[in-house]
Amino acid sequence: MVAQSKARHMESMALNSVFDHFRQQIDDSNDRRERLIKTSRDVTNISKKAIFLLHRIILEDTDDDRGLRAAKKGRAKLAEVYPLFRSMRAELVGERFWQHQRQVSPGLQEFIEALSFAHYLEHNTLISFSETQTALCDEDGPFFPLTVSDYLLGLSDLTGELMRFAISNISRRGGRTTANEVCTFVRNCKADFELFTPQVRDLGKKQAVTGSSLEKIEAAAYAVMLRGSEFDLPPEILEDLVQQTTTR
Amino acid sequence: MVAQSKARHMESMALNSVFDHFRQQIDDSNDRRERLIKTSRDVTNISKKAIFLLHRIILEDTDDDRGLRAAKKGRAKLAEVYPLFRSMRAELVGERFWQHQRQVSPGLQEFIEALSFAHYLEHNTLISFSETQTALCDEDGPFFPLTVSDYLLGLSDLTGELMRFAISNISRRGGRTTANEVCTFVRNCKADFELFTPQVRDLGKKQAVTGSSLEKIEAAAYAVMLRGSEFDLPPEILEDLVQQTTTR
Amino acid sequence: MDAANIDVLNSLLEKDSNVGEKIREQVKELDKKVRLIVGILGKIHSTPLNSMQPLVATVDPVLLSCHEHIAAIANAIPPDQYWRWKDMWSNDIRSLVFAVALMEYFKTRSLISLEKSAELLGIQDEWKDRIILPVEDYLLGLINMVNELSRFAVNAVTLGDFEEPMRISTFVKDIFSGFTMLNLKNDLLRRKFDTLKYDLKKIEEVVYDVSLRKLVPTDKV
Amino acid sequence: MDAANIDVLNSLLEKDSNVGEKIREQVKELDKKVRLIVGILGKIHSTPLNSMQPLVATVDPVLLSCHEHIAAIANAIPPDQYWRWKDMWSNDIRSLVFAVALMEYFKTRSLISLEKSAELLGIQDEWKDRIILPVEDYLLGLINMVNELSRFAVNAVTLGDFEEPMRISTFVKDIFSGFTMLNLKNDLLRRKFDTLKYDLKKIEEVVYDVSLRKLVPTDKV
Amino acid sequence: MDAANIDVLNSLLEKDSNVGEKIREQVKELDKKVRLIVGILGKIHSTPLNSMQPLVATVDPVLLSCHEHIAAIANAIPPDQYWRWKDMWSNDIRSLVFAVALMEYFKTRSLISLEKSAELLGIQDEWKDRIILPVEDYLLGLINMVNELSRFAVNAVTLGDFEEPMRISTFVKDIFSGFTMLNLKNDLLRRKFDTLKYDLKKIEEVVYDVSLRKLVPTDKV
Amino acid sequence: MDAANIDVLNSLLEKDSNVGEKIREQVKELDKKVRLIVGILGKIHSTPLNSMQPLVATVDPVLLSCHEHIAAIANAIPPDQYWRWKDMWSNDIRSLVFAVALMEYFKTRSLISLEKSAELLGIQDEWKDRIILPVEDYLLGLINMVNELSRFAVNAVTLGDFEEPMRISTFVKDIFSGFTMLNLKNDLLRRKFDTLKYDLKKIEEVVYDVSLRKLVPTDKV
Amino acid sequence: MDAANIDVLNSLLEKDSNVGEKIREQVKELDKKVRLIVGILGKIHSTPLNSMQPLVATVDPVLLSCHEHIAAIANAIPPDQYWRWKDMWSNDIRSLVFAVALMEYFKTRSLISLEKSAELLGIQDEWKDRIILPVEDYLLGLINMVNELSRFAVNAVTLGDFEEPMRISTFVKDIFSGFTMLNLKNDLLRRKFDTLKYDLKKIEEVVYDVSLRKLVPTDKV
Amino acid sequence: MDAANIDVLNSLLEKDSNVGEKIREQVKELDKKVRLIVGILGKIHSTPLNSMQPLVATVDPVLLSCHEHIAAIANAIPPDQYWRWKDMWSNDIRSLVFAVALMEYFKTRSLISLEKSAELLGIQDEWKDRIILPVEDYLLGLINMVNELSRFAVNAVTLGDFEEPMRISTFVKDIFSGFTMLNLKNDLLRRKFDTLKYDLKKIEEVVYDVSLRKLVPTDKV
Ligand SMILES: [Mn+2]
Ligand SMILES: [Mn+2]
Repeated sequence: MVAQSKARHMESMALNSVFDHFRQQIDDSNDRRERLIKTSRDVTNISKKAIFLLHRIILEDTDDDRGLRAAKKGRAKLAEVYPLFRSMRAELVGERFWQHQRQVSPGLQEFIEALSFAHYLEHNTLISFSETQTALCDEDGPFFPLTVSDYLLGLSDLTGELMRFAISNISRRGGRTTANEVCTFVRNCKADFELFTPQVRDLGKKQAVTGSSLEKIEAAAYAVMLRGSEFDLPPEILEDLVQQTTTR
Repeated sequence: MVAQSKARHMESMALNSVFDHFRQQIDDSNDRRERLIKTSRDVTNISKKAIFLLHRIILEDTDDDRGLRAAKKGRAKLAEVYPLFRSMRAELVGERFWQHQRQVSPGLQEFIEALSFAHYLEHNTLISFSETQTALCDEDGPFFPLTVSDYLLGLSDLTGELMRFAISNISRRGGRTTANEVCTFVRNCKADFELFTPQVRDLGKKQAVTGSSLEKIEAAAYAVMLRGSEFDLPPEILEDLVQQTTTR
Repeated sequence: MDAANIDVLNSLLEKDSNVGEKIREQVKELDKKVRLIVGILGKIHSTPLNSMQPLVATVDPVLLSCHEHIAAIANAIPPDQYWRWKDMWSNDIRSLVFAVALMEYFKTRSLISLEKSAELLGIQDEWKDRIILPVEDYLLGLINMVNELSRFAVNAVTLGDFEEPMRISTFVKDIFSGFTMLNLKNDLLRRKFDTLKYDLKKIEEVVYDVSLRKLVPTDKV
Repeated sequence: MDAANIDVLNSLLEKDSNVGEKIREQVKELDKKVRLIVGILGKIHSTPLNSMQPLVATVDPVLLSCHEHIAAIANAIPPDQYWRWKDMWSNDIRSLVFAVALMEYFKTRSLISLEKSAELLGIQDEWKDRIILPVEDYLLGLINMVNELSRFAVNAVTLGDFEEPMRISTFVKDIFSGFTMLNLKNDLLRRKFDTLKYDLKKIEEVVYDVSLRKLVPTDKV
Repeated sequence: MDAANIDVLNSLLEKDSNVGEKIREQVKELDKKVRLIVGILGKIHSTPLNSMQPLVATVDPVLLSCHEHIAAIANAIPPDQYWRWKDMWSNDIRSLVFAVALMEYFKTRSLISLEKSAELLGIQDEWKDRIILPVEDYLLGLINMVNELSRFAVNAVTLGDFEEPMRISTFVKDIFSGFTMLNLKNDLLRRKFDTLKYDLKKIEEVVYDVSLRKLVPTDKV
Repeated sequence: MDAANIDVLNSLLEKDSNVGEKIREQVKELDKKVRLIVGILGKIHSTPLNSMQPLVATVDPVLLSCHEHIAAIANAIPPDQYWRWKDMWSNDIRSLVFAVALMEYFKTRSLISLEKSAELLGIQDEWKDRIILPVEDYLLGLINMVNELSRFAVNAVTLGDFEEPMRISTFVKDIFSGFTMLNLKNDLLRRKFDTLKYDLKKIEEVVYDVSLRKLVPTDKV
Repeated sequence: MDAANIDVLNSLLEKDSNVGEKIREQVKELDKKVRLIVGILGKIHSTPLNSMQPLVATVDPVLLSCHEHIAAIANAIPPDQYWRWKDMWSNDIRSLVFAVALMEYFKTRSLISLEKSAELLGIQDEWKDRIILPVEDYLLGLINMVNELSRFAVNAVTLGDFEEPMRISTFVKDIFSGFTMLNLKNDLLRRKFDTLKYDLKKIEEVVYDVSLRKLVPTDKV
Repeated sequence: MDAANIDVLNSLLEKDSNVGEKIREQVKELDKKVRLIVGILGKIHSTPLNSMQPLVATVDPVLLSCHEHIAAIANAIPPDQYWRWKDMWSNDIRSLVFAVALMEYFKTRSLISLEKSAELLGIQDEWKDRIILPVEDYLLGLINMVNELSRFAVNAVTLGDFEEPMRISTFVKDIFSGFTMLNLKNDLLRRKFDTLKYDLKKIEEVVYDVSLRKLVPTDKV
């Protein structure tokens, strides 16, 4: 009986050491999760600041190359994210990316929003998937895989920033042209994204937001069109005339 | 006109420097908020681990001083929180505690839950407000103020852990007594907390959870009472008899 | 819980509830006065510019009478607990900043500073561990003022004043450019800041309408 | 978006959707077989111990036939994407762990290891970048088994077997003590672990009932 | 529970349910008529001012026919129970206040009083323990009217009437300043009151558009 | 809106707001006492039957002291407005019905009537246009009592009292069958009634446990 | 929209609303009767087995009187529209299936079929484009019956009947294993099916209690 | 449950699940095409009126290719079960009604009828026990179209077309007054109808802006 009980005891000990091992595994993965959540929050914060910086610079002057200059400074701010991405890369090797994808997404999407805003200001185009992939690399290769979902959801938020940009810009010189350009651009975004809504979760909800941004831009473009329409002069000349009065 | 425009420009510059100052203030407070959120998450994690540790040790053996030993080890684990509290103290000087209270609470409440669990296991009593305050101090004084709300909400979660403790313990030697003790203790907790529900936000919701924990403990105590009732022997002797069969 | 502990908790809660009660009383009165001030300032839209000073002057005594309530609130708040209680009256504070900023605009055509706002609200420096004027509330008050000025630009024209919209435009542009300096979270301030853009746009439209009508001889108009 | 970009996105999404489709097909079949296995094992509650082996043996071929679906799933998954798709079949995996753990109990009265479970499920080591048996699923499967054993302890007594509850008690106590070693979040595993306590309690009650009835001569019973 | 007790309880429950049933029937009919009235008044937006009186007059008989339903509701309500049942038809009451207030505006360009509204709705003084016109519903009806008038100001201009917006502006400004002097506690009322501001702003913009283009003699503004 | 009009409206709004204020004050105090009563009655679960009378007796003075608040509420309510304000304290009323019904059970093992409940709550007949005890609140109070008794049946056994569950079972079955004969239209009441079923089932299981083990003489079941 | 068009649309809308109205009336009556039936069957828990037949027989006339309402519903439904309206009374149908299945159990200790259920509910074959008994509702009714039987097993023992639980156990095990062989897609059905497991477990525990105490001859278990 | 019984039940359950599967497949394809159509029609906002016909024409082949899916759905539905499955694709149907109504507007400036909509969607009369175009879906489709037209009125002006808003205004006013004459019981429909009011207001404001500035000949307004 004693022998049996001892055997039991041994068994029980062995089992405990197995569970001890499980504990380590579970703790490791939880700790990693925590670290990634924190880093992702940092990425979000830097990206948000970059977006504000872009708005700031683009409104500062009206030179033709202001987009280029804004993008340059925006990218410099965004560069602060790279050390964070590098630290995430170490945590996301192999199957771990997909294990922790939900922790990575929020920061990554905000980064893509900022990056695509800078890209738009410089090039007046939508950053492509492969350009975004390239931005998520350093000399050692990609930080982690880029999913279509993160790419599209990040871009979807871009339309909100473009709406802000178009409206604040509208009463400046050339604002009318900008508004019309942004209007067309956002309209195309909405149409293009629509094709992907069945496959990309949450994109549908974001499309509704894009829709209302679009309507705001349309209303602004409408108002600009209207206000010049009473006079038989081309809009540029009208703008010059107004400029004259207001700078007196 | 040029002079006027220059004056305008100056004014506009001065205004920008004021807003620059605002930006710094806002950024500072946001950054501080972020750091506190992260630290609070860390506090939560350590506290949760301490709670599991307490459950683990208390179930390991049945010696009379097991509560004391569990509490000791639990407190050792909880000591890992102190450096974090110290780092928070620097961020929460003066009016800043109340500015960031919402970021502090989650971790603090989990800490109080763990601390009060250790306290209960050692003393079979509820940790008092001033004992909790004392635990939130080091040689340099308190880390930050303790609110009644954090104290009570932390304790409210304790009842859930006590329920787990009572149920897992019930089939062990002396489990019946423990169950009855915990039952009375939690019943009193629920009654005492009830007095504070009008003043402490969210306590009402937590009381409902405490109520259901209480019913679970009551059901367990009932089952223990019932199962010995068919035999004309005192429960301790019945327990011994069962022990005999099962260790054969 | 032993009786001693219950007593400790009860006395702490009691203290808090007394603080809350005292503040609530003052806020109730403050509320009424703020509503009165906002009501008076609502009349700017139908007041010609030359009657603006007398109108604005009627606000002064009411504003002054707010000081006692703010002082009473400051007295009620325990040291360092400003942030704990501020939600009870921050709407009033924002409306008062709106009022003093608007009045300052009509007096000097310039932007009131945070310090001067605090002073006009009767918030004293030595209370700074109990009551302050936080940047957020100051900024929200300014946004309210801009909202009102965009409406005022429209009504000024109706009343035949074609110069005021120009001044408002210059003034608001500066404020707007100040706001672009800030990094905001997705919070109330951000949402309100977004409305500034529309006010700016509206004001620019008025300026446009007015200046073209002065310059362009058109048979259509 | 230019056409090239749309093509890139579409081809990526297409690939994903194909992976999903292939997995779904296999899961549908796997599902049926798992339900069949669980159905067979449901009969243990009315099966006397000496007929248990033949009953349990009827599970073997069905279990074996699950391997092909698991293999097909593994083949469908791109490298490193295990965690992306696992929710589609993890319920089945947990049920299969439940099954092999229960069968192992009846064969050897001992706890199946994670490695052996993976092996019996036909999960091969060389697939480890596409399909694995994660600790969580293994543990959830064990909890299911304990749930079932607590019910079985009751029914064993009804069928006149008074020894089985003792064995189950020893077995489950060890598992429970293993689980107490873990630090859990407030997630599914934690919630399920909480149910273990009740199973343990139920089993202890049976042990108590049975052992006292053997020992205590009472006229009441 | 003895049978007598149950009978008492049941008869109490039954009585309430009968009251509800009777009111529901009347409200259903009242609802239809209210919708008809609102439909007729919707035509003001395309009706030139000189045809307004005949249009508005067609509402009168329908309004009159609402009286019987209101009387029937009053009869159905047990003494003292007005507040128990009022939610069933208060939307209709607000719409009727909207209607009589709008009609009064078109007849006299002045604001209808609470008493006169109650009278036109056929609510009799002696029913006051069963049916009344509460302040809240009166005020909510007025707010609805202002919402409609802001739309009407726009359409009047389209129809070539440039003077109506001026009158509306004066009328609405007066109502708005009245509202600012009320101590509104009620949540819904306060929220709806906030919409008045937008209406007022819209009307001011119409007046601006018209006066900027000198479409009315300056002294009318 | 002329000044007279505004005064009328404001005085109406003010009156309501004063009523609300007065009631709120009383309800706050009533609330505390109700909480105290419920707290005392919570102790039944750890009180042996022979100490029940003294425990229950300590409720009496607190209950009595509730009368003044209920009277004050009745005084605050304008005639005919009971239903307007009742939601402010109906939870308290239900808890008081719960209390008197539970106390009546411990005193007489019988069900308290609606009239007696109203009387014990100090609700006077002549107030009937300002305060009453509605059937719904009475019934909801009873349901609360049954919820508590089902828990009590369990705890009585733990305290070694095997006969109380039999009495509770008889009592609750009677109430349950009474409820099935009522025509419940009210949604809340119907939903709460559904919880009775669970209570009944729980009590039946206690009776089962006790009688199975022959812990009570068979004729008591 | 021309008048003709509006008439067409209105007549279509009107037709639907009439159908709804007619069904609602019948369902209201049906509801009452179903509640009566469920109420009668609730008495099984305190009825000794030898009085069960008379009790169950009192349901028959009420059940029969349900046929007219079901027939009236069938008449009210336009061809092909069963699925459009069924949610209005499917709860009643499930309760009726519950009733006939329970009665069948007491009469024959066997499971009622779908066809016989439909027949006893008075659903006629030739109505199949307007009213049918769908599989889902039949199965949900059965699950309700099992819920009730698990409670009945407990109460039977209390009433001193130790053999009924054995019969119930056999009966429910059979139903349970039948359900495991169904391919349930339907969400509600699958969720309800999970409750069966708890009932089965409860019944097994009753059987355990009884057999542990040797209250029935061993061969009956 | 005997095996035969289970087979019957399973085959019934299976049949339903197959129907669902078949419909799902078709709906998936239909969905893609509907999305494509809506995408194309989204371009109207940046298309000058003279290029509208060619744009709209590109929808035709896609619309035509929807017919096969609708036919396949009709074939998949068992007789009498339209209302059981319709929720799976009714969103698509509403979008298609939206599309054909919008296209009809651009072709003829008139309102499409229910019959013509059904015809253009390829819904055949002889399927009426399996697939129809219900009034609700037709009306909801029209409401979608009005939502789009109010946005289009704005964008037309931006593109320099000042006459289109007039046409839209007339068209939408007509639809709106038609809707007010319908007896809408359906909740969704009534809620959506309320959005029409906003659209109408928006269109009226565009017409106002254009006519105020004399951008169209007065007789067009
Ligand atoms: Mn953004
Ligand atoms: Mn916890």
